[in-house]
Amino acid sequence: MSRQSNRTTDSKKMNSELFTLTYGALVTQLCKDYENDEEVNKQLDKMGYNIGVRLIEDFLARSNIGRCQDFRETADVIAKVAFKMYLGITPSVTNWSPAGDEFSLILENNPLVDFVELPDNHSTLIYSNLLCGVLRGALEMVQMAVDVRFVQDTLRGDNVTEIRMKFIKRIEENLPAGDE
Amino acid sequence: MQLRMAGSLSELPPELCCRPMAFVALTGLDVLYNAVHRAIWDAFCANRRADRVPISFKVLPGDHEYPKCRTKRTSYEWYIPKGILKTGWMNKHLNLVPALVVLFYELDWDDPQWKEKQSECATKVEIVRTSLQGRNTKVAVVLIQKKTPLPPGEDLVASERAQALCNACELSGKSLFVLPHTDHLVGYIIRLENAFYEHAQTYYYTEIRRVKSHKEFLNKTTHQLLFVRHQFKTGFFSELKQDSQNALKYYKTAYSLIHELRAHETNILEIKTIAGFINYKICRLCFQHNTPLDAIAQFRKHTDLCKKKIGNAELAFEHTAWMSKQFQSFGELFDEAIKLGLTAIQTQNPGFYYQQAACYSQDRKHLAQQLCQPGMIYPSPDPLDPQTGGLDFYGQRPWRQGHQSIDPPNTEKEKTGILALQIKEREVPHSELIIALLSNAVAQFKKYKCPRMKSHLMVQMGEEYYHAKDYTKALKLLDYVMCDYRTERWWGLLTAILTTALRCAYLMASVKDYIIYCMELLGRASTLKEEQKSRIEKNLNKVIMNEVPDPEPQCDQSSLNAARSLWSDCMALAGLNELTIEVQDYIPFIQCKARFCSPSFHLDQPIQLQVFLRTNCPHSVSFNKLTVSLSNQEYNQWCVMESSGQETMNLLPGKTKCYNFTFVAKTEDVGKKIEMTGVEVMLGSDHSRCVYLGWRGAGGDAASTHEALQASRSSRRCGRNVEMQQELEWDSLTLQQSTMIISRVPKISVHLNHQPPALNNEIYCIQLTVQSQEEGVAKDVKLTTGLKPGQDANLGQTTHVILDDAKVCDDTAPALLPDILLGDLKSGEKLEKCVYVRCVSTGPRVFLFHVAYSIETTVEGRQIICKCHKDETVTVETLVPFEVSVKFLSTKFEPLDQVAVDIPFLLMTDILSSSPWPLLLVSSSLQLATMVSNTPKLQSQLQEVVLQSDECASECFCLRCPPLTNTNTTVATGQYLISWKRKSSSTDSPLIQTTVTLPHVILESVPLYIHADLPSFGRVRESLPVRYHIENRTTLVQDVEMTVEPSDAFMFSGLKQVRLRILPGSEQQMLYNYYPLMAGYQTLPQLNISLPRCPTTSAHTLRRFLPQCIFVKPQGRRLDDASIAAA
Amino acid sequence: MADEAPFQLLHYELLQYIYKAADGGDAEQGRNVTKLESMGFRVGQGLLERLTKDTARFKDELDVMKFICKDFWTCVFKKQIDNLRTNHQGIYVLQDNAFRLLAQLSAGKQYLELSPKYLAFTCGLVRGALCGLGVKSIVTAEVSVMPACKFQVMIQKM
Amino acid sequence: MAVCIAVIAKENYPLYIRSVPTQNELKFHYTVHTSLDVVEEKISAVGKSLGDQRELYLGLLYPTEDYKVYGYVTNSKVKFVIVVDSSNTSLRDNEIRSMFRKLHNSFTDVMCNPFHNPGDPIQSKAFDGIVSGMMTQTG
Repeated sequence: MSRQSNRTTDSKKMNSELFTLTYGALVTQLCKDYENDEEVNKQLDKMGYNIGVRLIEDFLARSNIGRCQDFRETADVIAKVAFKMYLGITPSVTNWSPAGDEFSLILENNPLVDFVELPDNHSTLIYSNLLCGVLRGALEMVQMAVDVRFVQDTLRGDNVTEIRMKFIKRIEENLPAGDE
Repeated sequence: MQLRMAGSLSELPPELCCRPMAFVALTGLDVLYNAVHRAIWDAFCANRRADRVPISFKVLPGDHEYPKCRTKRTSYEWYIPKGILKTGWMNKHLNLVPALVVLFYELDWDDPQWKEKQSECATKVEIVRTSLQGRNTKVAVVLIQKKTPLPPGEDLVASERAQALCNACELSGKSLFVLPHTDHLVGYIIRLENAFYEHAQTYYYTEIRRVKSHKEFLNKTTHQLLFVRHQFKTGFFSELKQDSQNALKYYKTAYSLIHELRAHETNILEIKTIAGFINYKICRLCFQHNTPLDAIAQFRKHTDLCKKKIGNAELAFEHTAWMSKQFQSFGELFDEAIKLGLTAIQTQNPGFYYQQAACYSQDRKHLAQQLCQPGMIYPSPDPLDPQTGGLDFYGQRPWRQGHQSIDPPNTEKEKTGILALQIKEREVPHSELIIALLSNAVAQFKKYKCPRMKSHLMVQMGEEYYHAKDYTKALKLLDYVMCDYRTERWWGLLTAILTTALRCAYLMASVKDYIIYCMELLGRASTLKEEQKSRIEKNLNKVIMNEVPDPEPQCDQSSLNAARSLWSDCMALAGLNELTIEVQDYIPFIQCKARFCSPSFHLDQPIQLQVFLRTNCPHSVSFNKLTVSLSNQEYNQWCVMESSGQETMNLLPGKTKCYNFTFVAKTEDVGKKIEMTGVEVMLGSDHSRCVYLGWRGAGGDAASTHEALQASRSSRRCGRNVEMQQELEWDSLTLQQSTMIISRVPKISVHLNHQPPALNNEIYCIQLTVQSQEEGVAKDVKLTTGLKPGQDANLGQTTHVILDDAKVCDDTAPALLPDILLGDLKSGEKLEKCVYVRCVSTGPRVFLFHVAYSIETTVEGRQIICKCHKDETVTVETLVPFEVSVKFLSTKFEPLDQVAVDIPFLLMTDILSSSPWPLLLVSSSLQLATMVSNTPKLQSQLQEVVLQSDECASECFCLRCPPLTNTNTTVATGQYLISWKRKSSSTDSPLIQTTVTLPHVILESVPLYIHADLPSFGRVRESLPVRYHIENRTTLVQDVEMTVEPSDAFMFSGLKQVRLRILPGSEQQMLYNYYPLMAGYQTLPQLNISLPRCPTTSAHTLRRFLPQCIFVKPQGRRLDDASIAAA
Repeated sequence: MADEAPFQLLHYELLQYIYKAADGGDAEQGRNVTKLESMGFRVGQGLLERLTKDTARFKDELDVMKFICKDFWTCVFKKQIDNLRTNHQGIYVLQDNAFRLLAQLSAGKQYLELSPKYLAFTCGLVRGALCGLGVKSIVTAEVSVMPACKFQVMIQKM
Repeated sequence: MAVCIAVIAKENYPLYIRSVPTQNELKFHYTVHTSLDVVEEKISAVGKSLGDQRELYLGLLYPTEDYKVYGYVTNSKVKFVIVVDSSNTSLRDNEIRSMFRKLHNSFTDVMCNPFHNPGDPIQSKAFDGIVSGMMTQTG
């Protein structure tokens, strides 16, 4: 008998769920292992960073995108290409600082938190903090030091999720990349 | 009669429930005194099985008065019916008004007084006829005759007289029967009754027609009641006619008609009652027709239509009683049908109807409690006693019969009537009814595998018993279901049941039950609110303090006082103030988990055991004693903890307490398991009441395993929030119910010193050093050493072990030396032994060195003697020390495949060492069998030779094989003996003799032995004398032809060709003078020899022993030297 | 294919994290494997719940295993199990000839002893999914030649 | 429409029970619990009987005088039970189905919440929301 018929399995979609769930398992494991949320957030950021520095290779390889001219272009690439490619969403880029060195990514929906409901005893947990790490790591590989942090999170009742990115400086080629 | 009417308006009358059968009256039978008649009667009544026609017979006197038939009214003008169905009607047609009256009369055709008898019979018929005035009832006559009749037509007298009789009695021929009273009575009877049945059917047929005929006179406005009545009657008659199909049809129309009636306060009861009747009939018939779904559908419709028809609110209980009855009787019909072969299913079985019936009965009870105030006086005259004697119509109020108009009846009468009914209702044993229905339902649900439904109903039964104040029964049921809900983890339900149970326990002052229920209601499974819990806890403490607890809320006041006195009694009761409760299978308010701190302890370690206790109830719990019992009771004394003096041990809510016990194992328990058999916590004290809570094994309870499983998967953080952390820790605490006692760790070192591999046959020395690190003296140290048991069996034969002091290590030595006493070892003392092993075969072996001793130590201040032992094993490979190879060579060092008799040859031996260690070859020797040495004395050429590994030692012996008497071609050479030892081994260590048997050789005899004497070298241009010896080895004279071939390396002088004769055994010599011409290795001129006498032997074989070439030195001149150099 | 990369990297980070946590003795290693396994278990449960939301109820154990080999595997690794064998006594062997999570490990002996790390999570996934379908089991995995991989499922009768 | 909605664990203990506050909660607990008899029976029927017994929706479990009880089982053997007032005749079978679907979807999300421990009682605002929606909205 063939069950295939009555099962609709969109492998791509499932995969994203696999990712989401695995990430969930990671976060809860960290929550078990660490004393408080702050440490968990740190750890998430660190892991994100490690992923970022590797992911950028894959990214540059698959999206043949050259050097960005300025931070604005970078922002667009991140939002329109990178997020689309890896999370299947396209956050909007807003709230540019007058100096043009700081902007926000607004995520209407964040696949990482699809099913998550935070228990009350995790008030200070930044569940998706991995993303910050990823962005930081990836950009560092293209000689951009940035500061990334969550300023709004639907998980904590805000009606959107907002990631704030601030450009710090260009990294000279010869500098060793990152702390890892 | 009276009671049935009043007590149970909801009851279904028997005349409704029975199966209607044609009613036939038999007259003229004297069943008392007339044996013949009696026999006939019996034949009618006896075994009326399904195969007999459905008739109910009655014997009536000939002059019986049948119910008068009212004069038929010609018109229904002005006629207002007083009710739907008369109470008497059904009974009348079942038992009073026959369909057929049969007159029995004894008369034979040839009776002498025929005339008289005929007229007498006619008058009897007449009497019956008159009393049935106006009815359609038929009359038949049966003549009881002594003679067997002739076949019809033959007896002319008979037929003629029969005709006459019919005329006399105005009977049709069909109604006259003859019953010959002979031996085949039953046969005749059956034929008769079939005939009667036909008559009956026609009768009921006409009845139906009659009733129908009224229809045209009726009008919709005033006669709705009659429509119903008539439909019912036709239905009923059809049943009597056994025409169930039509009966069903009529009943159905009747049913729909009755719901068209305008229902109001005064007639609603009547409508419901009749509706109930008709519904009953319909359902019954549907089941009978095997259409259960129709039955169910009809019943649903019925209940849906009626459940809102409550009628007088003050008598609401009546309605529920009625509803209950409806469900019950349907359940019974259903059940009956199943007994007759219908198959029911889980979701559609009688149980549901019994359950619903019970439900309505419960409502009835509650309504009764609300509506029927106690202490009212029963009114007189009794309004429920209809002066008219009996009730005319079903479902009417006795005090206002036939009152059909909408306008309200006499309010005063109404009041008293209602009051009377209410008072009567109070006398009804509601609980009994409910319980009976419930237990019916339980039986059904059991049958249709609905365990949960069953438990639910049992709970209801329990509660009902509680209301009926039968607490023992109540608890029996509740206890039974409790564990179901516990194992299925339905805490809400469990708590509900426990609460009821607790009330029972309180009301019957059953201390143990009371405590048990309290414990669980305080436990973590209980869903009670905090304040309820703290109330219960207070009560529990009171009971433990041997005081009377406060009553449970919602206990009915009436029984409280009784309870109080019961309690004070049992508190006063001295003695049985001690009770033990096995709490494991509950979810008690104290949790217990115990564990040994390790799955095994060494004998000299104190055994540590922890008991964790925890409570979830609102206030702290104090207890006075904690004991753990173990599989070996001797240890129990160490596992007791008692509160010292005043202050008790106590548990704070939500906090885990850990109690530690330690004790020392007994020496004899080494290798044994110690198991916890139980843990006990004692609440209260001797001077109040002692309650022992007992856990089997290492604790845990009905819920703990599941909790542990959940905890193991939980993602909750350890260490974040203290309260939660405790929780988690508790749940993930694992029990360790048993521990192993293992022997003390030895404090000695066993070192082995040896040089592997062992060499085959050598006496291999393993040096054993035992040193004690004990503080005390290691007493009677024993060594067991040798081949480790359990290896390849034949290793046992090929391994021999001795200890140093023993001398020889021959094949008698065993493979394993057990329990060699080595005395005592002081602290730090060292002991050395050499174990010698001789391995006769090669390959790996495991050797065991087992050193055992006993020592005194103190654990926890207790002196104990521990046996310790240390095992060392070592695997030793055994190799052959060297390979010996032997070859035979000619004196010219050419390899020989055979040796010639009496001609010297060389034996060369090579000893190739394969030992990693240098070997000392002390000596070697030959033991010759047939051979003899060619040299005066053989002595070893390799004495004291040291062979490094892979080195080879060779020696060479010159031998000769003397001529043999026997003529076998191969001969044994002999043996080669090598005595050797390791270079490293001490001088006094014994030598090892290795004997190599030398190979046999093939022997040949040669006819002629030719050999030559010549100098070891020649010199160019100097003469070189060569003397050839030719020996004749044959027994014949031999002619020998010799020629010397010319060679350009030599010139020579002497006979170039010669022919000579040699006598047997003698020798000839030929001298030649060779003159070398060139230097270097030169082939000598070839000597050709032939023996004409024995042509087989070729020149070649004869030439074998001659040298072929010789080294020629150049001349000793300078320029010649140069020339040589040049050359 | 879209979001394969992040998962691969995340999984890799998972390993790094768990194993960096403590490079203790074998006991420690064992505990780490268990940790990974139980994380996989949880994920497997979740996935299964979603995956079987619209499917008919399962007929029997074999039906369940087929599902794991086809649908479940396809959804997680975008390929079916290449070979399913059973002894009909509750032991099943699922073979994946090109196991995705081993893909980034280059072949060669020196990586073989690393493979337990890389398989623990997936063993958990499978066990979780099976448990979700009411089949209690023990799942182990072994690699003979990269990147082929055998998962052995031992059903535990209750 | 629904007067009581329950989620029952594979091992048949309640993970979630909500009933309309107006009526006696305990009674619903019993109703749901007893309905499990039928659920079990229907589940065990799979494979035995021919025809497609394998739908997740189990249909009407049994009618009582005043309630209709419907059942549904997920492939992970978690059961959903919905109790409806039998007076509520307007309710069609496919409406019940869609209620169960909603419930199942929401339940699946709960199962995927990393902070939820499968087998523990369901504590989820989202799920609560769905359930209350079904209990208030008039069908």
